[in-house]
Amino acid sequence: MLLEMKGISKSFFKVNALNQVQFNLNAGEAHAIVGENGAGKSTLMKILAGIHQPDDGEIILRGKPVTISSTNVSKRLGISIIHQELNLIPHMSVAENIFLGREHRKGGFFSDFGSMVRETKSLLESFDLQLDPNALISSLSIGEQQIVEIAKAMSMQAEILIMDEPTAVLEEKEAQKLFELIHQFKSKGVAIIYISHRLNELKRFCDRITVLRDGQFVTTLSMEGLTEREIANLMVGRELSDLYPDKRQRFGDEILRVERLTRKRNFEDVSFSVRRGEIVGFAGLIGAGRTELVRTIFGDWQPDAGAVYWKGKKATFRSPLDAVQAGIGFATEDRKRTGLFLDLGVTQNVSVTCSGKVSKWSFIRRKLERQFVEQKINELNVKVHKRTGPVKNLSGGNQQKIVLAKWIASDSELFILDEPTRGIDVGARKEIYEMISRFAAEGKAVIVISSELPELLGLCNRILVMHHGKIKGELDHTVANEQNVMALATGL
Amino acid sequence: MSTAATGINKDVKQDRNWIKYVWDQYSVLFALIVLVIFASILSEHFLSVANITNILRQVSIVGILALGMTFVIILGGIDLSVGSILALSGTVVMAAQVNYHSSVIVSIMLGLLCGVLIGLINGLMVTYGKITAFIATLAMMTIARSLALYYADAGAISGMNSLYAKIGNNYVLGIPIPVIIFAVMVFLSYIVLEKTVLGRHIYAVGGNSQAARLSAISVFRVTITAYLICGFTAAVGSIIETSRLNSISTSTSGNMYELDAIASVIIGGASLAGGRGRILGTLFGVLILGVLSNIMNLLNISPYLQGVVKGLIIVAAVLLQKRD
Amino acid sequence: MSTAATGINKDVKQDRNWIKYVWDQYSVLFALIVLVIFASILSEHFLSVANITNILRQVSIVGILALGMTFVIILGGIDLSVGSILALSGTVVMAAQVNYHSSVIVSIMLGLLCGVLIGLINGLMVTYGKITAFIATLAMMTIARSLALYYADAGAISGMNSLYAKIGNNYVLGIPIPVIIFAVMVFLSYIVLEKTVLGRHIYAVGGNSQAARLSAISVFRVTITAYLICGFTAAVGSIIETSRLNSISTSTSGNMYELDAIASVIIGGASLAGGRGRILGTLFGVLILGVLSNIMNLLNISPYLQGVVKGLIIVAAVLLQKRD
Amino acid sequence: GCTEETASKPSVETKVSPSADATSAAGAAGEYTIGISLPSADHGWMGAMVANAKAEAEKHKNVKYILYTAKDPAKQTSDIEDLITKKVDAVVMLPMESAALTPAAEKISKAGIPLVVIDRAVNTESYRTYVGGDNYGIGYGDAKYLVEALKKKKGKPAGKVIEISGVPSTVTDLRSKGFRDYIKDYPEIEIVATQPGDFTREKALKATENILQANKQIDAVYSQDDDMTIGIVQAVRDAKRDKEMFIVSSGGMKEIYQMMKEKQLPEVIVSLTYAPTMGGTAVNMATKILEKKGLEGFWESSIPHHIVLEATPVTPENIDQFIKKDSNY
Ligand SMILES: Nc1ncnc2c1ncn2[C@@H]1O[C@H](COP(=O)(O)OP(=O)(O)OP(=O)(O)O)[C@@H](O)[C@H]1O
Ligand SMILES: Nc1ncnc2c1ncn2[C@@H]1O[C@H](COP(=O)(O)OP(=O)(O)OP(=O)(O)O)[C@@H](O)[C@H]1O
Ligand SMILES: [Mg+2]
Ligand SMILES: [Mg+2]
Repeated sequence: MLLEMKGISKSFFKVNALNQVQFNLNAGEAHAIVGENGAGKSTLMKILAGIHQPDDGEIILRGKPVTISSTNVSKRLGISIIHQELNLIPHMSVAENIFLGREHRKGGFFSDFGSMVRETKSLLESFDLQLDPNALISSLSIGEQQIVEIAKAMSMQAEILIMDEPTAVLEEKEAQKLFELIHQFKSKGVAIIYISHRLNELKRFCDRITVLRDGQFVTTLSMEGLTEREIANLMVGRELSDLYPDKRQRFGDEILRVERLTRKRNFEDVSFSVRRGEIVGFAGLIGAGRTELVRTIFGDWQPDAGAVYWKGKKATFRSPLDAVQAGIGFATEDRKRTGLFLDLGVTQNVSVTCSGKVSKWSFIRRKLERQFVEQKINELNVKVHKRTGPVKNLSGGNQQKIVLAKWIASDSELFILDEPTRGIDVGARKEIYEMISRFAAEGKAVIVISSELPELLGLCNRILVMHHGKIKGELDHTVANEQNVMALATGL
Repeated sequence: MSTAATGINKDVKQDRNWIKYVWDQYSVLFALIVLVIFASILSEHFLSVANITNILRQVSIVGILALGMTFVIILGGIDLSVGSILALSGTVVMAAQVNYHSSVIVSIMLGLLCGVLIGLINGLMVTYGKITAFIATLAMMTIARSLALYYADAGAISGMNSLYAKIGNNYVLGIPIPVIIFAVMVFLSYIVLEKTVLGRHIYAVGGNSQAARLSAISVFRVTITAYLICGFTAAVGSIIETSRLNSISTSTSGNMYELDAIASVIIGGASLAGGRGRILGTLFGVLILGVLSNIMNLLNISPYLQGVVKGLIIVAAVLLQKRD
Repeated sequence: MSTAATGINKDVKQDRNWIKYVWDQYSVLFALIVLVIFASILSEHFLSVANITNILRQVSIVGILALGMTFVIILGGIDLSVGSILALSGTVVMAAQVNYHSSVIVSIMLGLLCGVLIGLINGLMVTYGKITAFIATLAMMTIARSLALYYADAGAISGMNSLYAKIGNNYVLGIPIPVIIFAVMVFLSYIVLEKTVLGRHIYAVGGNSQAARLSAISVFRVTITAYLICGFTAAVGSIIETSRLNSISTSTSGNMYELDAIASVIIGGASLAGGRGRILGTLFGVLILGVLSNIMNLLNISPYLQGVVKGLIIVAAVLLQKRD
Repeated sequence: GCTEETASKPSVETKVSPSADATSAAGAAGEYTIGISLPSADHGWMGAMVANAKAEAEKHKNVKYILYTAKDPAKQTSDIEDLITKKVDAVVMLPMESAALTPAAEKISKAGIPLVVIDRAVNTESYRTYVGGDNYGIGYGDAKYLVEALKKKKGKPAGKVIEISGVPSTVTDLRSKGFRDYIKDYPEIEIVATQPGDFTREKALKATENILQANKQIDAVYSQDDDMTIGIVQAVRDAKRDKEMFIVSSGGMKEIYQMMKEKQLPEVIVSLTYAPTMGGTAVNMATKILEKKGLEGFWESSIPHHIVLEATPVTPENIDQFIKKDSNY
């Protein structure tokens, strides 16, 4: 056994990210780790990478207990990691990024660009990729950047290679290439830890699978004979179907129609419509252009061509302000970056979209505001003790609910929800689904973008599938299933 | 099990937050109180009505500038041009009175207009021109000062209007008029920042301008308004400065005021990253610097060493707030 | 089909990048050339060897400061204290010579040491104390200046050592020594920033400090080193400043140099957000400001209006770079 | 420091102020606190002024002093207020700017504190005593020497002159005015450029460097201050034009005296000066006012309202009188 982690616990400010987790790894094997968002997969890997220190437990590498006190130690022990988030320096070249922190040197101080560029070139060639080693990272697409990350990790000649969702932003073709490489590495005796939410990938090269749930170790199984559905059930800990409320079948008038909307380099020729009471899902791989599409509809960006019709009339939203005044609400995919005011209190976060309602002559009426916000967060069952404390102290699920509460408070008639359940635990997820369903019942319309297919399948009346900026197909919930959605999403 | 855990978490957090809250809100006030106690012990002159009046009058100009600066800093910006705005607005006021024989009211209006205009240009450079606030207002600092210098040949313009001089030098109910103006400005700023929708939006833009935009806030308008307010307060400061001295000296008036104003705001608990800060914090910050400078004078500390003390106090104040 | 689309995109990007690259790299140089052409047309005196020598000598001090500033700004920081470091280092050098009869070499060493030490303290405040660079170096600006003033009673210290005065005033091969020192410093800075691992790490930390940390770069050490370099260059600047007039005036030497240095770096294409900037850009930025000031003097433009032109040029230069 | 008026003989206008007797009720030979408010030293002359004032105050056993320096007029006004708060017995003030400090001067006299104003005037008569130099006389005298030297050099009073002026203030204005008033009778003397050197060496150096580029023939330089003259000399030497022009200067600084003595080039033919020792003089006057003493040689038993120090020409001929080893300026 190459690596053994025993009884690993880790908490962040009393949030139990990991609780007595065990994990082991053999040389030359590919070992998958699965679990829902927030299950603790990345945290476990960060402990291996020396970024976090475990509160409890031991790590045994090649039979000897080790303490991985820093990223440097981790590297020296032959562990290399591809992080879930990109960690590149935008204004530096590919070669420099790959060798960041372990530059080839001349005379002790000087950076040996020549040899780094040469090595990068051969490294990239093994990927069959015509990437210029001198290109700046900022000029690359997200997928290309991810390849740089992969190349960087692979160039470290590690014995243990950790990949935290490496394919999340990759094209199918690039992903295939990655799998080939993984096979090669395996045959050289390199052990691979592979984290992915795309369960279908796992069967292709993983030997064993470890399931985490809510920071707890669930089981480690051999991959053989395991179906995707079984894995999913293990992850969630129950049958998936009971998560979702019943779907309505009767809809009202059309509320939004998009015709041939185009924004160069993001999406083109997108047409669809949404009716009152309807929940429309958008599926697609990351980078398919869904976020760009809805941001354009919302007036945050301007389209190059095409038109948006709101309640039957052509609408030009010059800014989100116009869209909100018309009655559209948009909960963004990244609540920390674009959804919340982390330092401000709950009240301020919720009332930001409806200051007109709680103010008189531009003066905030505190009492009215408090009552109003109180009512909204009670509707959503948000658990907060203190309205004025900064929302950054709330748990992720409650933060997400605050984002939604903000839009409920604005009396929107159409909700655009981009990844509404990202990073949210199963319980909170169910509440959000119920809320979405309630909106629909009230005659409002909902557009849901999600990377989790089961969620779309369980929730939506209709699923539109995007691939490379185009709508590849539309599936009613009665016919949609993982296979046909996935087929459209990958452009097959 | 998990929900139970969350419950406990919340309580613990609650406790910590409470302490943190008190500390956050009052650490500056606390520092001020400590300073005042020390000062009273160290110098018998300190706690006299005359001296306190002095301190208040002395801080009123930079204090008013710091109020406007609070808006801009909460917004996530900075305004290096306030000292120069003060000089240029002051030049406008005095020139109107002396060279164009305007009435006091008209000249004041012109001065305020000048400040607001420069604030507007600052705001436009930052929003429309997408120039970093530091650079945009640095350029404006050079330009505004230069215009004032050019107009007056780098000299002073002295007024003759004794009515105007009263603003800076007279008392109402025993309180110097500059102090009254400062108090009114503190009150107004407090109301605008804490009680109005605009104030909310300034916090929102400073906290997360992306989110603000997507929450239907016109980041453009809010930003411009904040710089405008800052220009306005600088102009109000110039009214006090010029009426107090009944003259404006284009080469020295307002020099380095921007740094004192920024320091006050930061000592008061705001963060240059934006989204955080309070008017009362700024008021305490202003008073801390004012008391500090006064007590160093009273104790006869070498004026050349006073900078060392001031620098150390700024560092100490910021370090105190860092604990979060 | 999909790959084709990406392919097209890439070509477009490639093209755009190429133009962008040329523009990015040369827009400042281009601006400088235009300025020089205009200057030569406007004044017959401009393109003389003597005048060019003049300009180079005049910019050498702020130029050297700007080099250090480039390191700090690329790192994502700022250093407002360089002007004061110059004054304090200069005081140390002159005091060592005049009051302690040190040799030229020893006094220079002491001056450089002083600069490096202050740089170190700046770095420690920013890293260890987690104080925003703006505030930390603002405090240091006050403190260092104050110490110099205190030591010399705000006056000047004048040296008697004619050997020392040679550094600032003599020529080697017809080139003034300050210009040679500046050139050497440009070369060294270029090498350090572009060719060494340390330089690349400064870019990395400025570009994405999180990513830098995950790549096992010691953000702490890199940050400290950058501030240290900046302190060092300020001290080198002080050597030239003091040797040129064989004196240091503690109250005026170095005043506002920080703003000129920052402006040069920004005009040279660096971004205050960090991660971007080049030594050659800074050099061109320095020269633009130098040529500008020279030609305005040659044309006898009112010195009081020169600030307006300078401010406008800064804005224009930054606007030019904004297209990306 | 030297505090007696050896370097400059006082030319005295006697004008007893109406407020003179009302003040200083403290009685003779008691303990006194004198508040001194000066601009922060922005050049050597001011630095010497500060030092001289301090030194003089320290000489008097019964006098304590409080010294404030200010960067801008508002700060100086605040300083004055702090001094009034501290109930000092007398104030010695060098106003940064005449107009701006006038209200402050009035406040002092309203508080019943005798005020001695140094160097720059205030626009009110409600001070106790003014001690200043003859700035107009400096400009006038410099012009006189300039004309004579041009006559000697070129045979007639003609030539191109540049002027490096100080920080805009009454001092600068008076020096410029005196200079121009004298040379306006000589139409062939032309001022080809004038630039502010702000009383600092660095600024003067830079300004001169640029002027030298733009003007191929310069016969003389009028420098309003010796500190700036050091920068000017440097620039002229750099341009290798040190035989081409001479300098008439003002201020009286030992480095310039040294140059004169050694007859270095470019030639500084004169420095008209009233010494910064007036800081000491002013403190001494304040003390005498408090002690109710008069000036020796005066029949009147109180200090005059207005004392203007003559501008003394220091030239290579009389230089030995002025060079003093222990002088700090
Ligand atoms: N630095 C941190 N500070 C506070 N909490 C953290 C931190 N890092 C992780 N957590 C919390 O720890 C838990 C586990 O997070 P982790 O990133 O390991 O999940 P994951 O299984 O990788 O999820 P995903 O599939 O979304 O990547 C989450 O509740 C998360 O909010
Ligand atoms: N030009 C870009 N620069 C940086 N990041 C980008 C860029 N374009 C897209 N991204 C990022 O790539 C990711 C996917 O892009 P996009 O939003 O277009 O896909 P999507 O179909 O909405 O996918 P999802 O919503 O599932 O992430 C997002 O996190 C987005 O922020
Ligand atoms: Mg993860
Ligand atoms: Mg998206």
